Amino acid sequence: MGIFKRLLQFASIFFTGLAILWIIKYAYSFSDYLIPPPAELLQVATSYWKIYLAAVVNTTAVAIAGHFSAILLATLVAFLGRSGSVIGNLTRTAAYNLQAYPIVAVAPIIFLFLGDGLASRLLIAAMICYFPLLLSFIGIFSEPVDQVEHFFRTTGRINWRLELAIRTFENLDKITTVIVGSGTMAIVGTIVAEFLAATNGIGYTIRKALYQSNLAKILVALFLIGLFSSLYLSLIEYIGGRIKMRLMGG
Amino acid sequence: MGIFKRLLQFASIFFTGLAILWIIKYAYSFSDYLIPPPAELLQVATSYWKIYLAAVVNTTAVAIAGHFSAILLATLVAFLGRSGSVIGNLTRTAAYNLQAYPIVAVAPIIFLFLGDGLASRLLIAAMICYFPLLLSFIGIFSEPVDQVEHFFRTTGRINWRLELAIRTFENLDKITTVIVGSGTMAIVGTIVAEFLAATNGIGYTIRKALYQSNLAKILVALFLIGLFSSLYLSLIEYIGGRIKMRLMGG
Amino acid sequence: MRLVCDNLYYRYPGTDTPVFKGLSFGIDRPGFISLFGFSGIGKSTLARIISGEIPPDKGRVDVETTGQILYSHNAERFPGWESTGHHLERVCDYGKRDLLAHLIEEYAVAPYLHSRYSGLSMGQKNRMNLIRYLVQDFGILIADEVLANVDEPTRNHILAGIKELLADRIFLYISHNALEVARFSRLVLVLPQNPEEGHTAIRIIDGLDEGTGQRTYEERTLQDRVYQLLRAASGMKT
Amino acid sequence: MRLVCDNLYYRYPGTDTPVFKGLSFGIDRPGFISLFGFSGIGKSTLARIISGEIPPDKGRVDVETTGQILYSHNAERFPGWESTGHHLERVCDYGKRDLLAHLIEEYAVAPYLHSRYSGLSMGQKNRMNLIRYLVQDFGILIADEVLANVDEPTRNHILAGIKELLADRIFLYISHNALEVARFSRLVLVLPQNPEEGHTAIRIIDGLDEGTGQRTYEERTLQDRVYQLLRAASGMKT
Amino acid sequence: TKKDETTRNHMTGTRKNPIKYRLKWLYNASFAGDIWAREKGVFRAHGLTVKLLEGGAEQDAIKDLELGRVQFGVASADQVIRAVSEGADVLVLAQIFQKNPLQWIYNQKRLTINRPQDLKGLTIGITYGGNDESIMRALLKAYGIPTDSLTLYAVHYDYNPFWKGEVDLWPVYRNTEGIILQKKMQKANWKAGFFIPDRFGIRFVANSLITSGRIYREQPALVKEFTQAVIEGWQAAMDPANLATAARIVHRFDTDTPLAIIKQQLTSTRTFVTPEGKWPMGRIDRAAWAQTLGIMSSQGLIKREIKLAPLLAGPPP
Ligand SMILES: Nc1ncnc2c1ncn2[C@@H]1O[C@H](COP(=O)(O)OP(=O)(O)OP(=O)(O)O)[C@@H](O)[C@H]1O
Ligand SMILES: Nc1ncnc2c1ncn2[C@@H]1O[C@H](COP(=O)(O)OP(=O)(O)OP(=O)(O)O)[C@@H](O)[C@H]1O
Ligand SMILES: [Mg+2]
Ligand SMILES: [Mg+2]
Repeated sequence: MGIFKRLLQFASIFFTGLAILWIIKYAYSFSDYLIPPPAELLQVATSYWKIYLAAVVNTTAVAIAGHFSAILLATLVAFLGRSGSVIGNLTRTAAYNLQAYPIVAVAPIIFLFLGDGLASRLLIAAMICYFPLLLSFIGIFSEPVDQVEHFFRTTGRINWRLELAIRTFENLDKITTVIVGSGTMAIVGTIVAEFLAATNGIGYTIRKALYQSNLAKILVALFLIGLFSSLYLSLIEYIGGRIKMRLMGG
Repeated sequence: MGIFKRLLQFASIFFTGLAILWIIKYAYSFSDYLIPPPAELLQVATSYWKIYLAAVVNTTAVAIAGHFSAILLATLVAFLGRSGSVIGNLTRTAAYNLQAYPIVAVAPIIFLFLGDGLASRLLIAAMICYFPLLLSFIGIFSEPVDQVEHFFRTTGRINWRLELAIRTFENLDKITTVIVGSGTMAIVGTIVAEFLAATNGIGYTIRKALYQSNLAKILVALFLIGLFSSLYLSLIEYIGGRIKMRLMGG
Repeated sequence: MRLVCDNLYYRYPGTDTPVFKGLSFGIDRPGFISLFGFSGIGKSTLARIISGEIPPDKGRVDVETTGQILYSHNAERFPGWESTGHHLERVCDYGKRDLLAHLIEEYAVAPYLHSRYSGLSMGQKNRMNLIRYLVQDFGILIADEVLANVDEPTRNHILAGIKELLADRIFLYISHNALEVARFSRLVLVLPQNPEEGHTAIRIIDGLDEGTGQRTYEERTLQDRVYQLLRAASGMKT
Repeated sequence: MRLVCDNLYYRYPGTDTPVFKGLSFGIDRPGFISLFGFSGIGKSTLARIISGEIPPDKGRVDVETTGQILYSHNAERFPGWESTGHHLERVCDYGKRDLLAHLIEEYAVAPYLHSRYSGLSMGQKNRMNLIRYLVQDFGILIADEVLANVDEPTRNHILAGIKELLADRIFLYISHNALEVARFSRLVLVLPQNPEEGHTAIRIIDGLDEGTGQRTYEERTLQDRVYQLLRAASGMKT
Repeated sequence: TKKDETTRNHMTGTRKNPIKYRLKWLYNASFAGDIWAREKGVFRAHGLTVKLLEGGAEQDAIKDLELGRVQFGVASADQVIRAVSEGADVLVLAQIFQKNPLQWIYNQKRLTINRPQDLKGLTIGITYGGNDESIMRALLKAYGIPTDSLTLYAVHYDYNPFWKGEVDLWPVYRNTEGIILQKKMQKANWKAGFFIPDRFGIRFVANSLITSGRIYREQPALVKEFTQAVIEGWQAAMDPANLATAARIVHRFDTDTPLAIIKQQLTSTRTFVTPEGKWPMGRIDRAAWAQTLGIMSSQGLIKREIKLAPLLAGPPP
C-alpha cells in the first residue's frame, strides 16, 4: 500500500470520526466541555502543534527502537522456543507467561528498577508489541516446510540457520504483515508507557491534557499519532517490499 | 500443553520472580515499603484473597466475552478485508487505522459515550486482543491454498465459505496458537480498561493498591491473574485440540 | 465442439525466452486428444492458457462447447477435513452419481474411500483426483500428467475407459508415455523441440484411437506411430 | 555393500490393514535395483522405512555401506531465494564439482540454471532435483518416481548414465515404467499385489542391466521380461 | 585534593551530577516555590546545583529516596506515614502546604452544602485508595453520617460524569484543577462551590519536603541549605509582588496551562501555603500531623504505630 493511500485512508478515518463526534455534539447539544467545538479544536491545534509535533517525533523514535528490539526478541524467543532443549523450554515458558501480566500491573515494578527514563519506555513498548510478533513467529518457525526441508534433512545438511531461512522465506508475506501490524502496537506501547510514567513524548502530553479534561488537545494528539503511525508503517512496508524483491530475484 | 504443565510453569515463573525480588530486597536491605517481606505478602494474601478472587473472576468473565467478540470481529474483518469490494476496503481501512490509537488516548472518548460500566470494559478488552488476531487472520485468509483450491476454482464451485474453510483447516495449528495467545491479551486488555476507568475487577483493585503504594497487594493480584490466565488458556487449548481431533477424523 | 488457438504468444514474466511465438491449431471434433512433447516445451503452459488460468500475451483461444473447460494437474490435494469418499460425493455433479459409483469400482479405489487424501499413495491420489474431475459437467477436460504415478496396467485400463466415457467431449491428455499416447489418442498435438525460426509450429499426428478390447492394429503400426511421435517431438521432419 | 530387510511389519497409525507383514529381502552387491509394484502396494512406504524416515513396527533394516542413505521423491522443492544453479553449487559435495558440471550438461538443464525452481516445468524440476542428490556422497540412493514427469528419451538417457555413475553404490529406483525397469535394472524387487496369507513375499527378478549403448539382448527377451514383471506384480505365479 | 572535590560535589551537586529533587506531581502551581528556587537561582545562591524531577501516578519520592535516585522529594503526609510504618527511612524537613488544598467542587446552582449533614443523599466522587478517600471517610465518621446514606462514586482522571451531572461532588485540588473547573463552570452558567473538609475540623496534611534519614545524618549541612533554599523559594514565589514573575516561570514548566490561569492558581496556592499568624513558611504543624496519623490508624491504613516526633525532624540546626 503506497504512502499516499495510507495517509488518505488515515485522514478519511480520522475526519469521519471527528465529524461523527460533532454531529453527536450538536444533535444532543452537548456542552463544549464534553466535546470541544471546531473553533476550539482549531485554536488548540494552531497554538500547540509545534510542541505536540516534537512530542510525537520523540515517541515515534522510541517506538521504532522498541519495535526493533521486539522483532529481535521475538525472533530469538521463537527460535529458542522452537527447540526442545531445556533452555528452549525455559525461554518459551518465561516469554509466554510474562505476557499474561498487564503492563499496568507490571509497570510499578519496571519503574521501580529502571526509573522513569528511556529504558522503561523502551521496555514497555517492546513488551507490548512483541507478543503478537512472537505468536506469529513461533507459528511460522515451528512448522516444517517439508517439501523444501526434506533434502537438507535426508542429507544431514539441516541446521538452524537453514531451517530459519526456509521457513522465513516461505512465509515472507505473513511476516511482513505481522511486522507492519506490530509497528502500530509499538507506537501504542510507547504511548502507554509515557502515559504511565514518562516525562516526555505524546503519551505524557495526553496525560497532562487528560488531567485538564481537555479533549481538544487529545484530538490533536490523536491526529499526529495517526499521521506518524501511517508514515512509519509505509516505511516498513516499503522496506519489506524491497527485501522481498531482492530475495525473489525480481 | 496440559493444564498441570501450564499451572506448574506459571507457578515456577511467578515464584522465581518473587524470589528474585526478595533476594534484591535482603541483599540491599530495602525497606518493607519498597518491597514487602514474605510475612506481609502472606498476611495480605490471607486477608484479601476472597475479595481479589472475586475481582479476578469478574475480570476473567469480561475478558472471555471480550475475547469471543474479538475473535468474531477479527474473523469478520479479515474476511471482509480479503475481498476487494468497496465495503471490504472500507472495513479493512477502518480496522487497521483504529488500531493506531493507543487505548489510553481513545479511552476518554469510549468512556464518554459508553460510561464506565461493562460496555467500556468489554470494548477495550476486545480492541486490545483483536489486533493480533486480525493480523494473523488476514494473513491466513488472504493466502490461497492453491493445491486444494484449484479444483473448486476451475469447476466454478468456489465460494467464500469454502475458501474460508480450506484456509482455516490448512492453518488450524496457527489459528489455535493465535487464539490462545490473544486470550492473554484479552485478559490484559480487560485489566487495562479496569485500571483506566472501571469500578470493578482486578484492574481496579490494582489501581487502588497503587494509590497506596502497596506492592504486596499488587503481587497477590498478579498471582491470581497469572493463575486465571493459565486456566483460561488451558481451556482454549483443550477445546482447540478437540475440534482439531474431530476435523482430522482421528 | 470446437477448440481453436490462434497465433498465441506467451512469455513468463521475468524470463527472456517466450514459450510460444505464434502458436496456432484447431480441433473441431470431440475425442481423446493428446498433447505431447519433451519436458519443458510448454505443454502445461498451453493447458493453462486454454483453461483461461493465464491469459496469452497475444492471440486468442476460441472455444465452442456445451460445458466448462477444466484443467487438472497432479499436485492437487483434497480438503483435509473429510474422507475422500465424502469429498467425491460432495463434489459429484447432479446426475453423475451412477458414474461416480462406476468409476470408484473401475479405478479400484473403494478400499480408500474412508481415508483422508493425505493417507493415500501417490497413484491412489492420482486416481481419486481424476475421478472427481470426471464426475463434473464439462466440455473440455485437460488432464496434465494426472496418471503419472499410476502403474501401467491400471493406467491403460483407465484410459481405455475414458475414451468411451468422454466420446462426445474433448479430453486433452498430457503425458510423456509415447506408447499410451499413440494407442489411445484420436489425434496427437506434438509440440516440437526446436521450433522453426520465429514461430512455434504444432504438428498434428493421428493416433490409433484404441478403445476397450478393440485393438485393430498391428504391433508394427504401433511401433511406427511411437517412433513418429518421438521424431516429431524432437523437431525432426517427418 | 549390503542392504537387508528382515521380517518388517508396518501399519500406518489410524489404519486397519498393515502395509507389510513380515517382509524380508537382501541385496549384497551394488548396482541399479528397481522396486516395482502396483500403485498403493507399499513402495514409498518401504523406501521411507529403509531410509529411516519411519521406523517399522517390527523387524529391522540392516545396512552396510560407506555413505549415507538418501531418499528422494518427486514433491520436493528447492529453496525459493536462490536460482537453481546457485543451489546446486551450494549443496554439491566436496569433490563432486566435475560431476555436477557433467550432469548439468547431460540432463540439458543448463538454460535453466538462472531460474528459480518455481519457474521450471515439471520435468525440469525432476531433473534438477535428481542432480542435487547425485552430487551427494551416499551409499544408497532411493529415487521414488523422481523422473515421473520427464519425457521418455531424456529419461532413458539419464537412467543409462546413472548405471555407470553409481556402479559401486546401490541405486534403488521406484518407477511404474515396466519397460525401463526391465531394461536398466540388475535386479527388480517386485512387491506383488496379493500377498500370500499372512505375510508379504517380495519376488526378485533379474533385469537386463542395460548400459549406455550396450544393448545385448533381443527385443523378444525384453518383451518377456516386461511380461514377467507385470505377472509378478499382479501376484501371479511365475 | 581530588577527594575533597568529590565530596564537595557529592554534597552540593554539579551540572553533570546534580542533586535530584522529586516533586509529587506533574509540574504545576503547587510547586511554584520549588520552581522558583530552581529558576531564580535560590539553590545556586546556596551553593547547590539541583535538578527538578516531575512526579506522577507511578512516581513515589519515598521509593526514589530509598533507591538513592534522588536526595530530596515532596510527598503527602499520608504517603510519609504509611512508608515509615513499613520501615522506610524518611524524615520531614518542612510542611509546604499548611492546609490541604483537596476539596470537593459542586454546582451551587443545584446544591447548597453548608454542613457535612447536607451531603446525605448525594453522589460524592472519591479516588479509592487516594487520600481524598481517607479525608471523606474521616469526615463522615466524625459527623456520624453513615456511608450508606450517600453514594460514593469512584472517580478517574476524566470529569465527564461530573459534567453529565451523574456525580454531585468531585474531588479537586482547589488551587490547581479547582481554578480551571471553576472557570469552565462559569462559562457553562454554573456556579462553582467548594466543600472544604478543613473547615469542619478534618486536618489532613498534604505536601511536605522530605529526605532520607541517612542523608540527614551524613550531610546535615546540605540538608540545611536545601531546606532553606526551598523555603526561600516559596517565600519569594508567594510574594504578591512577584506574582507576574512567578507565573511566568511556572508557565515555563507547565506549558499547557495559560498564564492567566496560572496567576489565579498561584493566588489560590498562597492561601494554602502561607501559615497563619507569625509562623514561618514551611512550619510543621504537629497537631495536624497527629490528626492525620489518627485518621489513618483508625481507618486501618497503617500496620504499626509510629512516633511522630523523630519523623518531623525539620531542618538540622
Ligand atoms: N500417510 C499415510 N497414512 C495412512 N496410510 C497411508 C499413508 N501413506 C500411504 N498409506 C497407505 O499405505 C499403502 C501403501 O502406500 P505407498 O505410498 O507406500 O504405496 P506406493 O507403492 O508407493 O504407491 P504409488 O505407486 O501409488 O505411489 C497404500 O494403501 C496407502 O493408502
Ligand atoms: N512459473 C514460471 N515462471 C517462469 N518460467 C516458467 C514457469 N513455468 C514454466 N516456465 C518455463 O516455461 C517453459 C515451459 O514450461 P511448461 O511447464 O509449460 O513445460 P511442460 O511442457 O509442461 O514440461 P514438463 O513436461 O516438464 O511438465 C519451461 O522452459 C519452463 O522453464
Ligand atoms: Mg508440465
Ligand atoms: Mg509411492
